[in-house]
Amino acid sequence: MTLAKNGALSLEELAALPGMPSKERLAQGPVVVIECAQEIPCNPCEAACPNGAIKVGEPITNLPVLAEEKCTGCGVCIAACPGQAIFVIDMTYSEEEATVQLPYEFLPLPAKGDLVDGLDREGQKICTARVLRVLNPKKFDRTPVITIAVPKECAMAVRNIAIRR
Amino acid sequence: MRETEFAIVGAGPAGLSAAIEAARAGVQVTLIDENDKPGGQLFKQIHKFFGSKEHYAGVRGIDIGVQLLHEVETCGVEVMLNAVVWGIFADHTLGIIHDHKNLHLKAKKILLATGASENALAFPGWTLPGVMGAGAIQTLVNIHRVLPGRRVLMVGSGNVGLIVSYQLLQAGAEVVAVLEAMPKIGGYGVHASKLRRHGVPILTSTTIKEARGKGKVEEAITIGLDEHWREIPGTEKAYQVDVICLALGLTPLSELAWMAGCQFDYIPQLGGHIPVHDANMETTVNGIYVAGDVSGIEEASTAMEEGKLAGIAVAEALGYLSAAEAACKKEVVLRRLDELRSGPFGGVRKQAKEQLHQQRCSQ
Amino acid sequence: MSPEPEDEVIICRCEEVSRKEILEAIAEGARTVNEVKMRTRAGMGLCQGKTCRRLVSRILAEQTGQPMGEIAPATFRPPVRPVPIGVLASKDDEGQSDAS
Amino acid sequence: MLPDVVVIGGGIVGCACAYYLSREGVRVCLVEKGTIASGTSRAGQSHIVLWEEPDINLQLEKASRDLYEELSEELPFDIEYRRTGSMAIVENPADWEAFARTVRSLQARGLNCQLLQNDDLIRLEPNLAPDLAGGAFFPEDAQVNPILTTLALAQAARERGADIRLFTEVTGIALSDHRVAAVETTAGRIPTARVVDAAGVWSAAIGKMVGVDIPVIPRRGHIIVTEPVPENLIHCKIILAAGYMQTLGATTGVALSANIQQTRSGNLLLGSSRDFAGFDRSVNPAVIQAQAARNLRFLPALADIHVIRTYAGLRPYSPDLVPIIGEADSVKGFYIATGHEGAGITMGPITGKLISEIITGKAPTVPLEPLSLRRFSQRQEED
Amino acid sequence: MRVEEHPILGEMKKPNVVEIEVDGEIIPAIEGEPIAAALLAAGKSIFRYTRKRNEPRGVFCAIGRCTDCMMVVDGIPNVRTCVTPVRAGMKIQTQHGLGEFGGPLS
Repeated sequence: MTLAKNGALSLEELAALPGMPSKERLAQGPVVVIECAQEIPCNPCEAACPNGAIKVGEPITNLPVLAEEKCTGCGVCIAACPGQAIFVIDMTYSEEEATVQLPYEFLPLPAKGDLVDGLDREGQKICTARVLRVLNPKKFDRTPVITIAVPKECAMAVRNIAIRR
Repeated sequence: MRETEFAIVGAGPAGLSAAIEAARAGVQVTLIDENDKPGGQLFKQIHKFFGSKEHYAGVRGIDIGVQLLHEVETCGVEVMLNAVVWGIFADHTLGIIHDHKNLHLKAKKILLATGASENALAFPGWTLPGVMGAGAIQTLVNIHRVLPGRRVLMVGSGNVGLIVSYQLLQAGAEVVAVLEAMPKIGGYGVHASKLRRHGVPILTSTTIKEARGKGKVEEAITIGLDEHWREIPGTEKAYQVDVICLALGLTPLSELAWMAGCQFDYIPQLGGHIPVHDANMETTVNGIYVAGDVSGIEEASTAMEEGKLAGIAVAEALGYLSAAEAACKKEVVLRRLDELRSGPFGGVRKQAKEQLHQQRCSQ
Repeated sequence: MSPEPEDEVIICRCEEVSRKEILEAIAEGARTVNEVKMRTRAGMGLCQGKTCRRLVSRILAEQTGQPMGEIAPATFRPPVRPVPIGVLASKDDEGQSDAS
Repeated sequence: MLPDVVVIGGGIVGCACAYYLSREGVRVCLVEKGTIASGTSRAGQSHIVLWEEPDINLQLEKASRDLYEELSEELPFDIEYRRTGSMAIVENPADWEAFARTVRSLQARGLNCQLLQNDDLIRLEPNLAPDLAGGAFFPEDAQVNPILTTLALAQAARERGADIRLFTEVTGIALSDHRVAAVETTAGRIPTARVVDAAGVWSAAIGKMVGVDIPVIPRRGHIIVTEPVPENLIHCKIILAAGYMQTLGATTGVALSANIQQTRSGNLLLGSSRDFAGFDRSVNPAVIQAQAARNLRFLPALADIHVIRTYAGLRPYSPDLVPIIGEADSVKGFYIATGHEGAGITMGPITGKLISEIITGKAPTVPLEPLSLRRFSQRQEED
Repeated sequence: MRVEEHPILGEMKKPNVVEIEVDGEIIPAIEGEPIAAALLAAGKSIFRYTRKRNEPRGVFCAIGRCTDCMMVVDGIPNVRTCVTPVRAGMKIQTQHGLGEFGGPLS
């Protein structure tokens, strides 16, 4: 499965992206994962980062490059990305769990403490996730950012949630 | 006969941008739109735009619309709404149906910013109620807030098909699949990924074969295609749906440009027959300009820049900007257009546009 | 509803012209969108060909081997939207009509 | 094989010539710079009416209408011919007496028609404006689809061996000793001894190529087409304001008249305007506005009906409103069939028949002298 | 079906609900919305039957271009319902073929 063929990035495609943090950086604490794989004219992520950790430069079709040492995992870039391609992963959250911050423009919004399904890049349920935080300030402009806790092995796979009815 | 300096047909992103640019320079502008609200397709675009800050990146289309309307109001543009331009006639005269009256407006310069219409695909059952254009769905759901069905099959995976599918999910519908006849997804990967994460299958090398139902769509039959776009017997699949949405690309809505006698060139990368125009957006008919989708199918962000170019060019032609002032303003816009037209998606359009400009210059 | 044979598919939704009728017009020698229109009425309905004109061009291209770019679209006539005669006949209060 | 005759023009007149000639076994080549019926023949209305003065026109119309009866049977596809009758209506009481006199004179010449007082008129057509002075009904008039007729004539000619060449423009005509020798076209030279100039509004330009002065100029006419409407809007499918006749003679400004026709597909064709604007075929919105208003005056029920297209066409105007049919005196083999103005559809078949009779040496159905080109030079001499 | 709540557009503003008559049945509609939107919201999908094949048609383009959604509105046939705003008390009929004129012609 590839992005062009069915809409989901394969692991190989992901590994090749300049917006992917290294294993080492992931092990150190919260950091962004930029799943932006095509040269489209777009750079709000660069402008959004307060630490200069994302660089697009000229031309603006360049893929965003992550300067992982500068990234604090603040997550401001998540809602700023029109493609909803940016996530923040914290592998150091606990012994068993990692956290994933993701954009979620749907109703109803989950509440802190809810148990939801963790979905992968193809919408398959792969784990149960616990909602830790729901951020929806005005500056996110109706792109709420949800933080969930998931089993560590799922952190690089969970990219969406489904509310349980 | 009424008169104005600059008549703009269509108050979408291109028309609004041109109006603002020209009016700020001092031009008397009349902006005409057939809808009861200006903004064109912007008010259906509830997603955040790409681009850079100068292109309103990260801002939702609806909010860009509000912003442009505000600017138009503050810079003294005359806006005629519910006004259908029914024809373009000799001496830059427009026939306009407005307020149940037929009036004639003569303008020194005219900008046609009439946008595009959706392409169709004829298959058995495509006339059944429930088969609709993607733009139709977007209008109904995002503007009128009515869902025409619960289960939708999307035909076409260009950006429109992908975005509308996502917006259908946001409005509470189920999208059973997105079909794409080509072996590759047509639109941006990020749009496709947003859908995939919600479990929507995107089926490449697959097309719609038939719509079935009694009185309205109840079932859609799809079929796989080989590398020569031939149907592969035995690959038919049935989906129970109540809406089949067609997102098969756009064609410039160029009737007025044809009527005005503009020369056209066939450029498939830009959506078909395109009025030949120069870097000022002026067509082969003196004083008639085009901008936005009518001058080649692109995006709202490029449409806004093209509108600005036309606005500047008209202000210059009417003597409101000196050549130097205009050149300076155009340079900024052209640089931004260049940015939008780079990369694997935009580069093709850049080449096509350059081909058109050269043609205009060689005449 | 049973499947329609492919050629019974409607091409012009307004005038209900089928693909078969368009193929017949081409077989009788029609080579332009205008000729197909004159023979079959495809594009002569209320929408004035807004939906079918491209489909007709495509069928012409596929049947005659002409490239799409060489198939001239049908002639475009005002009004671009249907207008009631009473409205078309009305005069602008502010401007003076200059007929006659 | 070389053609016996080259017909220039693929409108109704040219196609009728090709049809009647090929029916007589004459080898015809028809050249057309566009496609069949792409000029005047597609830009008019649908009537075949028999009340145009002077007398020679009435004769042509009568003969042509009879030919239509045959053509509707013998042509390869339906030309939507039907005998609908036509109606002339008079707006003002002041014009009634003069109109009644004209109708009585037509009756005296054997034309089947009847006068209608206001109440008769409204009984027949309840949707007409109630205040009209009256009118007349002509039961033998008919209607046809001009485009389909032209296409069918071309098709029938082709089936009888005619060679029809589209997108072929005539660039010159070669003479040899004051006789036609060949036709030069954008697609090559066609040697022939006979040419028929059926080029309508362009017939004068063709005449010029051989030094023949044909006094035909284009006269513009606008048409408004509505959406299809139910049959009960108007019962008689051709309703013309009696003022139509006066507009024919107008030489300045825009002459307007109401002319309402419903075609077989249900659409209304609303005429008519006449003005001289050279070869400009563009629509004048002010004329459309006035024309719509003029028709609305007679049929107020039109108000809510939608217009779906408008267009302007050029009609080949001859100064005395009589067509020019016959061989030129100064160039042997150069035949003229033009100048029908708004009666091309009505008179197309008889024109084709006459040309075929002239070329094959048969006795003409209608006397030819009043149709000759020579009548214009004679008139000048008389002046 | 109305989209009452929406993650981007928010909650629907309190609409001015009026009544319109559709084939004799009274349905609620929002003043100013296109007739077509009101009918779809009420679950009506067939707007007319065609003249030649008598086939059902509904909304296709929704922006006044294709003319598929035509109905008889207050006695006038061929009204594009997708661009004609609702007014209280409108009488709307499914159009059959060319439709019937409800005015002076009937």
